[in-house]
Amino acid sequence: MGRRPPLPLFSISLLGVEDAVREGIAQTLAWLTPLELSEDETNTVQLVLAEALNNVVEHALAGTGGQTTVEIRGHHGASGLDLCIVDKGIAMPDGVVPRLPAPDVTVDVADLPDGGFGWFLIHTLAQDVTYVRRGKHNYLTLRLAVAL
Amino acid sequence: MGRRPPLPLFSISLLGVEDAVREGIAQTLAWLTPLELSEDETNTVQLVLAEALNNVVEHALAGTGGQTTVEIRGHHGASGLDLCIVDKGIAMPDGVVPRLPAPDVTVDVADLPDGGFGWFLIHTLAQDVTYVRRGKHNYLTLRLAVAL
Amino acid sequence: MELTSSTERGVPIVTVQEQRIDAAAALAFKDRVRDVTEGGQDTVLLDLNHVVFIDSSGLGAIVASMKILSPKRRLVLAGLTPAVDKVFRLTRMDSVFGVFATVEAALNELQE
Amino acid sequence: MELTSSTERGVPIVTVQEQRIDAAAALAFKDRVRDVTEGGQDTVLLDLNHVVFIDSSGLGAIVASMKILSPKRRLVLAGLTPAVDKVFRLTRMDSVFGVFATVEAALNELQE
Ligand SMILES: Nc1ncnc2c1ncn2[C@@H]1O[C@H](COP(=O)(O)OP(=O)(O)O)[C@@H](O)[C@H]1O
Ligand SMILES: Nc1ncnc2c1ncn2[C@@H]1O[C@H](COP(=O)(O)OP(=O)(O)O)[C@@H](O)[C@H]1O
Repeated sequence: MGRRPPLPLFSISLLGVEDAVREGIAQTLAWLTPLELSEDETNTVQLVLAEALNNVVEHALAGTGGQTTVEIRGHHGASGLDLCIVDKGIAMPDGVVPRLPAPDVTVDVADLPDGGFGWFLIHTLAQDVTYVRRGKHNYLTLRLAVAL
Repeated sequence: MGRRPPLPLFSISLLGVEDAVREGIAQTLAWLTPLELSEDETNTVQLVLAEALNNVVEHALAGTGGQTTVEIRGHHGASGLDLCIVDKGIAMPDGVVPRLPAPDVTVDVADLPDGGFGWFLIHTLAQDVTYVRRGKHNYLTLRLAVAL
Repeated sequence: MELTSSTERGVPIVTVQEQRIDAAAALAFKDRVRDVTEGGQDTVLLDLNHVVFIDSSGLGAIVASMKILSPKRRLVLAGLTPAVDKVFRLTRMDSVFGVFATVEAALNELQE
Repeated sequence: MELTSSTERGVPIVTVQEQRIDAAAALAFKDRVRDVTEGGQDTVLLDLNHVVFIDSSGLGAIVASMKILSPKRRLVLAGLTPAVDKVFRLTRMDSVFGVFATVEAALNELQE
Protein backbone atom coordinates (compact mmCIF):
# COMPACT_ATOMS: atom_id res chain seq x y z
CA MET A 1 0.00 0.00 0.00
CA GLY A 2 1.40 3.39 -0.98
CA ARG A 3 1.65 6.21 1.52
CA ARG A 4 -1.71 7.83 1.17
CA PRO A 5 -3.22 10.25 3.63
CA PRO A 6 -5.23 8.18 6.09
CA LEU A 7 -8.96 7.88 5.60
CA PRO A 8 -11.04 8.09 8.75
CA LEU A 9 -13.85 5.64 9.29
CA PHE A 10 -16.44 7.70 7.46
CA SER A 11 -20.20 7.51 7.57
CA ILE A 12 -22.89 8.97 5.34
CA SER A 13 -26.58 9.03 6.05
CA LEU A 14 -29.19 9.10 3.32
CA LEU A 15 -32.94 8.90 3.14
CA GLY A 16 -34.08 5.37 2.32
CA VAL A 17 -35.55 6.25 -1.06
CA GLU A 18 -34.48 5.64 -4.62
CA ASP A 19 -33.82 9.31 -5.32
CA ALA A 20 -31.28 9.61 -2.50
CA VAL A 21 -28.98 6.86 -3.73
CA ARG A 22 -27.17 9.05 -6.26
CA GLU A 23 -26.29 11.64 -3.65
CA GLY A 24 -25.14 8.93 -1.23
CA ILE A 25 -22.77 7.57 -3.85
CA ALA A 26 -21.48 11.06 -4.62
CA GLN A 27 -20.77 11.71 -0.95
CA THR A 28 -18.97 8.39 -0.65
CA LEU A 29 -16.78 9.26 -3.62
CA ALA A 30 -15.99 12.62 -2.02
CA TRP A 31 -14.66 10.80 1.05
CA LEU A 32 -12.58 8.54 -1.18
CA THR A 33 -10.80 11.40 -2.98
CA PRO A 34 -7.53 10.89 -1.05
CA LEU A 35 -7.33 7.31 -2.35
CA GLU A 36 -6.91 8.57 -5.94
CA LEU A 37 -8.93 5.70 -7.36
CA SER A 38 -8.64 4.90 -11.07
CA GLU A 39 -11.70 5.41 -13.27
CA ASP A 40 -12.37 1.69 -13.23
CA GLU A 41 -12.04 1.51 -9.44
CA THR A 42 -14.38 4.48 -9.06
CA ASN A 43 -16.91 2.73 -11.27
CA THR A 44 -16.63 -0.44 -9.19
CA VAL A 45 -17.39 1.54 -6.04
CA GLN A 46 -20.34 3.28 -7.69
CA LEU A 47 -21.79 0.15 -9.18
CA VAL A 48 -21.53 -2.00 -6.07
CA LEU A 49 -22.97 0.78 -3.93
CA ALA A 50 -25.77 1.47 -6.37
CA GLU A 51 -26.80 -2.19 -6.51
CA ALA A 52 -26.62 -2.66 -2.76
CA LEU A 53 -28.46 0.58 -1.98
CA ASN A 54 -31.12 -0.03 -4.60
CA ASN A 55 -31.74 -3.43 -3.04
CA VAL A 56 -32.10 -1.90 0.40
CA VAL A 57 -34.50 0.75 -0.82
CA GLU A 58 -36.54 -1.60 -3.01
CA HIS A 59 -36.58 -4.69 -0.83
CA ALA A 60 -35.47 -4.15 2.79
CA LEU A 61 -37.26 -0.80 3.08
CA ALA A 62 -40.07 -1.52 0.62
CA GLY A 63 -43.16 0.44 1.55
CA THR A 64 -41.55 2.59 4.24
CA GLY A 65 -41.67 5.61 1.95
CA GLY A 66 -38.52 7.27 3.24
CA GLN A 67 -39.27 7.51 6.97
CA THR A 68 -36.03 5.71 7.63
CA THR A 69 -32.42 6.43 6.76
CA VAL A 70 -29.67 4.25 5.38
CA GLU A 71 -26.04 4.60 6.38
CA ILE A 72 -23.00 4.02 4.21
CA ARG A 73 -19.88 3.44 6.30
CA GLY A 74 -16.44 3.10 4.85
CA HIS A 75 -12.99 1.99 5.92
CA HIS A 76 -9.81 1.80 3.92
CA GLY A 77 -6.93 -0.40 4.95
CA ALA A 78 -4.34 -2.83 3.76
CA SER A 79 -7.01 -5.25 2.56
CA GLY A 80 -8.80 -2.66 0.44
CA LEU A 81 -11.96 -0.69 0.88
CA ASP A 82 -14.72 -1.99 3.13
CA LEU A 83 -18.13 -0.47 2.61
CA CYS A 84 -20.85 -1.30 5.07
CA ILE A 85 -24.48 -0.52 4.45
CA VAL A 86 -26.68 -0.27 7.50
CA ASP A 87 -30.46 -0.15 7.40
CA LYS A 88 -33.36 -0.74 9.74
CA GLY A 89 -35.41 -2.70 7.21
CA ILE A 90 -36.52 -6.31 7.01
CA ALA A 91 -33.84 -8.97 7.22
CA MET A 92 -32.36 -10.75 4.21
CA PRO A 93 -34.31 -13.83 3.16
CA ASP A 94 -33.03 -16.71 5.35
CA GLY A 95 -30.65 -14.27 7.03
CA VAL A 96 -27.96 -14.74 4.42
CA VAL A 97 -26.58 -12.84 1.45
CA PRO A 98 -28.52 -13.86 -1.66
CA ARG A 99 -26.22 -15.59 -4.12
CA LEU A 100 -28.20 -15.38 -7.30
CA PRO A 101 -26.65 -16.35 -10.64
CA ALA A 102 -26.83 -14.01 -13.60
CA PRO A 103 -30.13 -14.39 -15.43
CA ASP A 104 -29.86 -16.22 -18.74
CA VAL A 105 -29.65 -13.87 -21.74
CA THR A 106 -29.56 -16.54 -24.44
CA VAL A 107 -33.33 -16.33 -24.86
CA ASP A 108 -35.81 -14.70 -27.21
CA VAL A 109 -35.98 -10.92 -26.99
CA ALA A 110 -39.46 -11.12 -25.50
CA ASP A 111 -38.08 -13.23 -22.64
CA LEU A 112 -34.98 -11.15 -21.91
CA PRO A 113 -34.53 -10.33 -18.21
CA ASP A 114 -34.84 -6.61 -17.41
CA GLY A 115 -33.85 -7.12 -13.78
CA GLY A 116 -32.27 -9.59 -11.40
CA PHE A 117 -28.64 -8.64 -12.10
CA GLY A 118 -28.09 -6.79 -8.83
CA TRP A 119 -26.58 -9.50 -6.64
CA PHE A 120 -24.74 -11.00 -9.54
CA LEU A 121 -22.92 -7.69 -10.12
CA ILE A 122 -22.21 -7.27 -6.41
CA HIS A 123 -20.67 -10.73 -6.10
CA THR A 124 -18.72 -10.27 -9.32
CA LEU A 125 -17.20 -6.94 -8.34
CA ALA A 126 -16.70 -7.37 -4.58
CA GLN A 127 -13.99 -9.53 -3.07
CA ASP A 128 -16.11 -10.51 -0.18
CA VAL A 129 -19.72 -9.91 0.79
CA THR A 130 -20.89 -10.53 4.33
CA TYR A 131 -24.18 -9.93 6.03
CA VAL A 132 -25.20 -9.84 9.66
CA ARG A 133 -28.38 -8.82 11.38
CA ARG A 134 -27.95 -7.26 14.85
CA GLY A 135 -30.94 -6.04 16.75
CA LYS A 136 -33.19 -4.31 14.25
CA HIS A 137 -30.39 -3.51 11.82
CA ASN A 138 -29.01 -5.11 8.68
CA TYR A 139 -25.27 -4.79 8.08
CA LEU A 140 -24.05 -5.65 4.61
CA THR A 141 -20.28 -5.42 4.21
CA LEU A 142 -18.70 -5.22 0.79
CA ARG A 143 -14.94 -5.60 0.53
CA LEU A 144 -13.55 -4.06 -2.63
CA ALA A 145 -10.05 -4.66 -3.90
CA VAL A 146 -9.42 -1.02 -4.74
CA ALA A 147 -6.68 1.36 -3.56
CA LEU A 148 -4.54 -1.59 -2.55
CA MET B 1 -6.16 -14.03 10.59
CA GLY B 2 -8.25 -16.91 11.84
CA ARG B 3 -11.73 -17.56 10.50
CA ARG B 4 -13.80 -15.43 12.79
CA PRO B 5 -17.37 -14.36 12.11
CA PRO B 6 -17.15 -11.05 10.30
CA LEU B 7 -17.55 -7.85 12.25
CA PRO B 8 -19.62 -5.16 10.58
CA LEU B 9 -18.42 -1.59 10.59
CA PHE B 10 -20.04 -0.73 13.90
CA SER B 11 -20.83 2.62 15.42
CA ILE B 12 -21.77 3.69 18.92
CA SER B 13 -23.02 7.08 19.96
CA LEU B 14 -22.52 8.48 23.44
CA LEU B 15 -23.18 11.75 25.16
CA GLY B 16 -20.04 13.88 25.29
CA VAL B 17 -19.68 13.76 29.06
CA GLU B 18 -17.32 11.98 31.42
CA ASP B 19 -20.03 9.76 32.84
CA ALA B 20 -20.94 8.31 29.43
CA VAL B 21 -17.44 7.02 28.64
CA ARG B 22 -17.78 3.83 30.64
CA GLU B 23 -20.97 2.83 28.83
CA GLY B 24 -19.40 3.66 25.45
CA ILE B 25 -16.50 1.34 26.22
CA ALA B 26 -18.87 -1.41 27.37
CA GLN B 27 -20.86 -1.14 24.14
CA THR B 28 -17.69 -1.30 22.09
CA LEU B 29 -16.60 -4.44 23.91
CA ALA B 30 -20.01 -5.96 23.23
CA TRP B 31 -19.46 -5.45 19.49
CA LEU B 32 -16.03 -7.04 19.78
CA THR B 33 -17.28 -10.26 21.40
CA PRO B 34 -16.90 -12.31 18.18
CA LEU B 35 -13.18 -11.44 18.10
CA GLU B 36 -12.59 -13.39 21.32
CA LEU B 37 -9.96 -10.95 22.55
CA SER B 38 -7.59 -12.02 25.30
CA GLU B 39 -7.80 -10.25 28.65
CA ASP B 40 -4.76 -8.17 27.79
CA GLU B 41 -6.18 -7.23 24.39
CA THR B 42 -9.47 -6.29 26.01
CA ASN B 43 -7.63 -4.08 28.45
CA THR B 44 -5.73 -2.42 25.61
CA VAL B 45 -9.01 -1.59 23.86
CA GLN B 46 -10.51 -0.24 27.08
CA LEU B 47 -7.50 1.80 28.03
CA VAL B 48 -6.93 3.40 24.63
CA LEU B 49 -10.63 4.19 24.30
CA ALA B 50 -10.83 5.59 27.80
CA GLU B 51 -7.87 7.89 27.25
CA ALA B 52 -9.06 9.08 23.86
CA LEU B 53 -12.65 9.60 24.99
CA ASN B 54 -11.62 11.34 28.19
CA ASN B 55 -9.51 13.72 26.11
CA VAL B 56 -12.44 14.47 23.82
CA VAL B 57 -14.78 15.11 26.72
CA GLU B 58 -12.27 17.15 28.75
CA HIS B 59 -10.57 19.08 25.97
CA ALA B 60 -12.35 19.00 22.59
CA LEU B 61 -15.81 19.33 24.15
CA ALA B 62 -14.79 21.29 27.25
CA GLY B 63 -17.64 23.47 28.41
CA THR B 64 -20.28 22.02 26.10
CA GLY B 65 -21.88 20.19 29.01
CA GLY B 66 -23.16 17.21 27.04
CA GLN B 67 -25.18 18.93 24.31
CA THR B 68 -23.15 17.04 21.76
CA THR B 69 -22.52 13.38 21.12
CA VAL B 70 -19.35 11.45 20.41
CA GLU B 71 -19.22 8.47 18.09
CA ILE B 72 -17.02 5.42 18.41
CA ARG B 73 -16.68 3.60 15.09
CA GLY B 74 -14.90 0.29 14.70
CA HIS B 75 -13.59 -1.92 11.94
CA HIS B 76 -11.76 -5.20 12.19
CA GLY B 77 -9.62 -6.50 9.38
CA ALA B 78 -6.35 -8.11 8.49
CA SER B 79 -4.38 -5.21 9.97
CA GLY B 80 -6.13 -5.36 13.32
CA LEU B 81 -8.79 -3.27 14.94
CA ASP B 82 -9.33 0.31 13.85
CA LEU B 83 -11.25 2.49 16.26
CA CYS B 84 -12.27 5.93 15.11
CA ILE B 85 -13.55 8.58 17.46
CA VAL B 86 -15.64 11.31 15.93
CA ASP B 87 -16.61 14.50 17.71
CA LYS B 88 -17.84 17.96 16.82
CA GLY B 89 -15.55 19.73 19.25
CA ILE B 90 -12.60 22.07 18.83
CA ALA B 91 -9.75 20.88 16.64
CA MET B 92 -6.51 19.41 18.00
CA PRO B 93 -3.85 21.99 18.81
CA ASP B 94 -2.01 22.71 15.50
CA GLY B 95 -4.30 20.18 13.79
CA VAL B 96 -2.09 17.25 14.67
CA VAL B 97 -2.08 14.38 17.16
CA PRO B 98 -0.31 15.52 20.33
CA ARG B 99 2.84 13.47 20.85
CA LEU B 100 3.56 14.10 24.48
CA PRO B 101 6.25 12.15 26.34
CA ALA B 102 5.48 10.46 29.63
CA PRO B 103 5.79 12.93 32.52
CA ASP B 104 8.91 12.43 34.65
CA VAL B 105 8.22 10.40 37.78
CA THR B 106 11.74 10.57 39.23
CA VAL B 107 10.85 13.61 41.29
CA ASP B 108 9.86 14.39 44.89
CA VAL B 109 6.45 13.10 45.92
CA ALA B 110 5.13 16.65 46.11
CA ASP B 111 6.04 17.17 42.45
CA LEU B 112 4.67 13.87 41.11
CA PRO B 113 2.43 14.29 38.06
CA ASP B 114 -1.20 13.30 38.63
CA GLY B 115 -2.12 13.75 34.97
CA GLY B 116 -0.65 14.08 31.51
CA PHE B 117 -0.28 10.36 30.80
CA GLY B 118 -3.17 10.15 28.38
CA TRP B 119 -1.42 10.59 25.03
CA PHE B 120 1.61 8.67 26.21
CA LEU B 121 -0.56 5.63 26.92
CA ILE B 122 -2.39 5.98 23.60
CA HIS B 123 0.84 6.11 21.61
CA THR B 124 2.33 3.26 23.61
CA LEU B 125 -0.61 0.92 23.12
CA ALA B 126 -1.77 1.82 19.60
CA GLN B 127 0.11 0.78 16.46
CA ASP B 128 -0.83 3.89 14.66
CA VAL B 129 -2.65 7.06 15.60
CA THR B 130 -3.96 9.41 12.94
CA TYR B 131 -6.03 12.55 13.11
CA VAL B 132 -7.93 14.51 10.52
CA ARG B 133 -10.36 17.37 10.77
CA ARG B 134 -13.12 17.42 8.15
CA GLY B 135 -15.74 20.12 8.22
CA LYS B 136 -16.68 20.61 11.86
CA HIS B 137 -15.64 17.12 12.93
CA ASN B 138 -12.54 15.61 14.48
CA TYR B 139 -11.64 12.06 13.43
CA LEU B 140 -9.09 10.29 15.57
CA THR B 141 -8.19 6.82 14.32
CA LEU B 142 -6.48 4.33 16.59
CA ARG B 143 -5.14 1.15 15.03
CA LEU B 144 -4.72 -1.63 17.57
CA ALA B 145 -2.78 -4.81 16.93
CA VAL B 146 -5.40 -7.06 18.48
CA ALA B 147 -7.33 -10.01 17.02
CA LEU B 148 -4.71 -10.39 14.31
CA MET C 1 -34.32 12.32 -18.21
CA GLU C 2 -33.25 14.33 -21.24
CA LEU C 3 -33.24 12.43 -24.54
CA THR C 4 -32.95 13.98 -27.99
CA SER C 5 -33.90 12.33 -31.23
CA SER C 6 -32.62 12.98 -34.73
CA THR C 7 -32.27 11.21 -38.03
CA GLU C 8 -28.98 10.76 -39.83
CA ARG C 9 -28.63 9.06 -43.20
CA GLY C 10 -32.16 7.77 -42.69
CA VAL C 11 -31.39 6.19 -39.32
CA PRO C 12 -33.35 7.35 -36.26
CA ILE C 13 -30.91 8.20 -33.48
CA VAL C 14 -31.83 8.64 -29.83
CA THR C 15 -29.14 10.42 -27.85
CA VAL C 16 -29.14 10.24 -24.05
CA GLN C 17 -28.26 13.71 -22.76
CA GLU C 18 -27.62 12.57 -19.21
CA GLN C 19 -24.59 11.20 -17.44
CA ARG C 20 -26.39 8.49 -15.53
CA ILE C 21 -29.02 5.88 -16.21
CA ASP C 22 -29.61 4.56 -12.72
CA ALA C 23 -32.57 3.34 -10.70
CA ALA C 24 -33.87 6.87 -10.21
CA ALA C 25 -33.75 7.51 -13.97
CA ALA C 26 -34.78 4.10 -15.30
CA LEU C 27 -38.53 4.59 -15.52
CA ALA C 28 -38.29 8.02 -17.13
CA PHE C 29 -35.72 6.68 -19.57
CA LYS C 30 -38.02 3.87 -20.71
CA ASP C 31 -40.96 6.26 -21.09
CA ARG C 32 -38.93 8.80 -23.03
CA VAL C 33 -37.51 6.21 -25.42
CA ARG C 34 -41.01 4.98 -26.06
CA ASP C 35 -42.22 8.54 -26.73
CA VAL C 36 -39.46 9.56 -29.12
CA THR C 37 -39.54 6.30 -31.11
CA GLU C 38 -43.32 6.08 -31.40
CA GLY C 39 -44.67 5.36 -34.87
CA GLY C 40 -41.37 4.66 -36.67
CA GLN C 41 -40.37 1.52 -38.54
CA ASP C 42 -36.59 1.38 -38.66
CA THR C 43 -33.87 0.17 -36.39
CA VAL C 44 -33.22 2.72 -33.61
CA LEU C 45 -29.66 3.71 -32.75
CA LEU C 46 -29.24 4.58 -29.06
CA ASP C 47 -26.27 6.89 -28.61
CA LEU C 48 -24.88 6.46 -25.09
CA ASN C 49 -21.71 8.52 -25.43
CA HIS C 50 -22.72 11.02 -22.72
CA VAL C 51 -23.53 8.27 -20.23
CA VAL C 52 -20.71 7.64 -17.77
CA PHE C 53 -22.60 5.43 -15.31
CA ILE C 54 -25.24 2.76 -15.56
CA ASP C 55 -26.48 0.31 -12.94
CA SER C 56 -28.53 -2.85 -13.38
CA SER C 57 -31.76 -0.83 -13.27
CA GLY C 58 -30.49 1.34 -16.12
CA LEU C 59 -29.47 -1.76 -18.01
CA GLY C 60 -32.94 -3.17 -17.37
CA ALA C 61 -34.51 -0.01 -18.76
CA ILE C 62 -32.52 -0.33 -21.99
CA VAL C 63 -33.50 -3.99 -22.29
CA ALA C 64 -37.12 -3.07 -21.62
CA SER C 65 -36.93 -0.43 -24.38
CA MET C 66 -35.66 -3.02 -26.79
CA LYS C 67 -38.51 -5.33 -25.84
CA ILE C 68 -41.05 -2.55 -26.40
CA LEU C 69 -39.68 -1.91 -29.92
CA SER C 70 -39.56 -5.60 -30.81
CA PRO C 71 -40.50 -7.62 -32.68
CA LYS C 72 -40.90 -4.99 -35.43
CA ARG C 73 -37.84 -2.86 -34.74
CA ARG C 74 -34.32 -3.39 -33.46
CA LEU C 75 -32.44 -1.29 -30.91
CA VAL C 76 -28.70 -0.97 -31.41
CA LEU C 77 -26.18 0.86 -29.25
CA ALA C 78 -23.26 3.15 -29.92
CA GLY C 79 -20.76 5.16 -27.91
CA LEU C 80 -20.51 3.01 -24.80
CA THR C 81 -18.10 4.56 -22.33
CA PRO C 82 -15.91 2.13 -20.34
CA ALA C 83 -18.22 1.96 -17.31
CA VAL C 84 -21.29 1.31 -19.46
CA ASP C 85 -19.45 -1.20 -21.62
CA LYS C 86 -18.40 -3.09 -18.49
CA VAL C 87 -21.98 -3.60 -17.29
CA PHE C 88 -23.00 -4.89 -20.71
CA ARG C 89 -20.07 -7.30 -20.81
CA LEU C 90 -20.45 -8.57 -17.23
CA THR C 91 -24.13 -9.36 -17.79
CA ARG C 92 -23.46 -10.66 -21.35
CA MET C 93 -26.00 -8.18 -22.68
CA ASP C 94 -23.33 -7.13 -25.18
CA SER C 95 -24.19 -10.35 -27.01
CA VAL C 96 -27.86 -9.41 -27.17
CA PHE C 97 -27.56 -5.92 -28.62
CA GLY C 98 -25.77 -4.74 -31.72
CA VAL C 99 -23.02 -2.66 -30.10
CA PHE C 100 -20.99 -0.16 -32.13
CA ALA C 101 -17.97 1.79 -31.00
CA THR C 102 -19.27 5.06 -32.47
CA VAL C 103 -22.39 6.50 -34.05
CA GLU C 104 -20.39 6.78 -37.29
CA ALA C 105 -19.56 3.06 -37.25
CA ALA C 106 -23.19 2.21 -36.54
CA LEU C 107 -24.46 4.44 -39.38
CA ASN C 108 -22.04 2.82 -41.83
CA GLU C 109 -23.53 -0.53 -40.92
CA LEU C 110 -27.18 0.48 -40.71
CA GLN C 111 -27.69 2.81 -43.69
CA GLU C 112 -28.96 1.52 -47.04
CA MET D 1 -17.06 5.06 44.92
CA GLU D 2 -17.22 2.43 47.63
CA LEU D 3 -14.12 2.18 49.84
CA THR D 4 -13.88 0.27 53.08
CA SER D 5 -11.27 0.78 55.76
CA SER D 6 -9.99 -1.64 58.36
CA THR D 7 -6.91 -2.22 60.49
CA GLU D 8 -4.95 -5.44 60.43
CA ARG D 9 -1.90 -6.07 62.62
CA GLY D 10 -1.88 -2.35 63.29
CA VAL D 11 -1.81 -1.38 59.63
CA PRO D 12 -4.64 0.79 58.23
CA ILE D 13 -6.00 -0.83 55.08
CA VAL D 14 -8.21 0.90 52.51
CA THR D 15 -9.95 -1.55 50.20
CA VAL D 16 -11.47 -0.34 46.96
CA GLN D 17 -14.80 -2.10 46.53
CA GLU D 18 -15.24 -1.12 42.90
CA GLN D 19 -14.11 -2.66 39.65
CA ARG D 20 -13.04 0.55 37.97
CA ILE D 21 -11.11 3.66 38.90
CA ASP D 22 -11.67 5.77 35.81
CA ALA D 23 -12.22 9.43 35.03
CA ALA D 24 -15.82 9.28 36.26
CA ALA D 25 -14.67 7.79 39.59
CA ALA D 26 -11.38 9.63 40.12
CA LEU D 27 -12.62 12.61 42.11
CA ALA D 28 -14.83 10.54 44.41
CA PHE D 29 -11.98 8.11 44.95
CA LYS D 30 -9.61 10.87 46.06
CA ASP D 31 -12.21 12.35 48.41
CA ARG D 32 -13.08 8.99 49.93
CA VAL D 33 -9.43 8.08 50.55
CA ARG D 34 -8.93 11.41 52.24
CA ASP D 35 -12.00 10.83 54.43
CA VAL D 36 -11.16 7.32 55.57
CA THR D 37 -7.49 8.08 56.31
CA GLU D 38 -8.09 11.35 58.11
CA GLY D 39 -6.27 11.75 61.44
CA GLY D 40 -4.08 8.67 61.27
CA GLN D 41 -0.30 8.48 61.43
CA ASP D 42 0.80 5.24 59.85
CA THR D 43 1.50 4.05 56.35
CA VAL D 44 -1.75 3.31 54.50
CA LEU D 45 -2.13 0.11 52.54
CA LEU D 46 -4.41 0.49 49.49
CA ASP D 47 -5.87 -2.85 48.50
CA LEU D 48 -6.71 -2.83 44.79
CA ASN D 49 -7.55 -6.48 44.34
CA HIS D 50 -11.16 -5.79 43.25
CA VAL D 51 -10.08 -3.24 40.64
CA VAL D 52 -9.93 -4.69 37.13
CA PHE D 53 -9.57 -1.44 35.20
CA ILE D 54 -7.81 1.82 35.75
CA ASP D 55 -7.14 4.68 33.33
CA SER D 56 -4.71 7.57 33.64
CA SER D 57 -7.29 9.60 35.56
CA GLY D 58 -7.60 6.78 38.08
CA LEU D 59 -3.83 6.57 38.29
CA GLY D 60 -3.74 10.32 38.83
CA ALA D 61 -6.23 9.99 41.67
CA ILE D 62 -4.07 7.40 43.42
CA VAL D 63 -1.02 9.64 42.98
CA ALA D 64 -2.99 12.60 44.29
CA SER D 65 -4.01 10.54 47.35
CA MET D 66 -0.38 9.76 48.06
CA LYS D 67 0.48 13.44 47.79
CA ILE D 68 -2.30 14.35 50.23
CA LEU D 69 -0.94 11.83 52.78
CA SER D 70 2.67 12.94 52.36
CA PRO D 71 5.03 13.98 53.75
CA LYS D 72 3.85 12.45 57.04
CA ARG D 73 2.41 9.19 55.75
CA ARG D 74 3.20 6.73 52.98
CA LEU D 75 0.71 5.04 50.65
CA VAL D 76 1.58 1.51 49.54
CA LEU D 77 -0.35 -0.72 47.16
CA ALA D 78 -1.34 -4.36 47.15
CA GLY D 79 -3.34 -6.74 44.98
CA LEU D 80 -2.79 -5.15 41.58
CA THR D 81 -4.66 -7.11 38.92
CA PRO D 82 -2.89 -7.44 35.54
CA ALA D 83 -4.63 -4.44 33.91
CA VAL D 84 -3.86 -2.19 36.87
CA ASP D 85 -0.31 -3.44 37.11
CA LYS D 86 0.22 -2.67 33.43
CA VAL D 87 -0.74 1.00 33.82
CA PHE D 88 1.63 1.37 36.77
CA ARG D 89 4.46 -0.25 34.83
CA LEU D 90 3.91 1.69 31.58
CA THR D 91 3.94 5.01 33.43
CA ARG D 92 6.79 3.88 35.74
CA MET D 93 4.60 4.68 38.74
CA ASP D 94 5.45 1.19 40.02
CA SER D 95 8.84 2.68 40.95
CA VAL D 96 7.21 5.43 42.99
CA PHE D 97 4.91 3.35 45.16
CA GLY D 98 5.67 0.41 47.36
CA VAL D 99 3.85 -2.32 45.44
CA PHE D 100 3.06 -5.69 47.04
CA ALA D 101 1.60 -8.73 45.35
CA THR D 102 -0.89 -9.35 48.18
CA VAL D 103 -2.20 -7.70 51.33
CA GLU D 104 -0.52 -10.51 53.28
CA ALA D 105 2.89 -9.73 51.76
CA ALA D 106 2.42 -6.04 52.50
CA LEU D 107 1.46 -6.72 56.13
CA ASN D 108 4.50 -8.90 56.66
CA GLU D 109 6.64 -6.03 55.51
CA LEU D 110 4.78 -3.19 57.28
CA GLN D 111 3.92 -4.60 60.72
CA GLU D 112 6.26 -4.28 63.77
N1 LIG E 1 -31.56 -5.92 0.90
C1 LIG E 1 -32.44 -6.91 0.66
N2 LIG E 1 -33.32 -7.28 1.60
C2 LIG E 1 -34.21 -8.25 1.36
N3 LIG E 1 -34.31 -8.94 0.19
C3 LIG E 1 -33.48 -8.64 -0.79
C4 LIG E 1 -32.51 -7.62 -0.61
N4 LIG E 1 -31.81 -7.53 -1.75
C5 LIG E 1 -32.31 -8.43 -2.59
N5 LIG E 1 -33.33 -9.12 -2.04
C6 LIG E 1 -34.07 -10.20 -2.73
O1 LIG E 1 -33.23 -10.76 -3.75
C7 LIG E 1 -33.84 -10.67 -5.05
C8 LIG E 1 -32.83 -10.46 -6.18
O2 LIG E 1 -32.11 -9.26 -6.03
P1 LIG E 1 -31.24 -8.63 -7.22
O3 LIG E 1 -30.25 -9.64 -7.75
O4 LIG E 1 -30.66 -7.34 -6.75
O5 LIG E 1 -32.31 -8.38 -8.36
P2 LIG E 1 -33.22 -7.10 -8.59
O6 LIG E 1 -32.37 -6.24 -9.48
O7 LIG E 1 -34.41 -7.66 -9.25
O8 LIG E 1 -33.48 -6.47 -7.26
C9 LIG E 1 -34.84 -9.54 -4.90
O9 LIG E 1 -35.89 -9.64 -5.83
C10 LIG E 1 -35.30 -9.70 -3.44
O10 LIG E 1 -36.30 -10.68 -3.34
N1 LIG F 1 -9.03 15.81 21.95
C1 LIG F 1 -8.28 16.90 22.25
N2 LIG F 1 -8.61 18.07 21.70
C2 LIG F 1 -7.87 19.16 22.01
N3 LIG F 1 -6.80 19.17 22.83
C3 LIG F 1 -6.42 18.02 23.39
C4 LIG F 1 -7.13 16.83 23.13
N4 LIG F 1 -6.53 15.84 23.77
C5 LIG F 1 -5.49 16.38 24.44
N5 LIG F 1 -5.40 17.70 24.23
C6 LIG F 1 -4.35 18.56 24.81
O1 LIG F 1 -3.22 17.71 25.13
C7 LIG F 1 -2.89 17.84 26.53
C8 LIG F 1 -2.33 16.53 27.09
O2 LIG F 1 -3.25 15.48 27.02
P1 LIG F 1 -3.05 14.14 27.84
O3 LIG F 1 -1.71 13.52 27.52
O4 LIG F 1 -4.23 13.24 27.56
O5 LIG F 1 -3.04 14.59 29.32
P2 LIG F 1 -4.26 14.78 30.31
O6 LIG F 1 -4.40 13.44 30.96
O7 LIG F 1 -3.78 15.85 31.24
O8 LIG F 1 -5.44 15.17 29.48
C9 LIG F 1 -4.17 18.29 27.18
O9 LIG F 1 -3.94 18.95 28.39
C10 LIG F 1 -4.78 19.19 26.11
O10 LIG F 1 -4.25 20.48 26.16
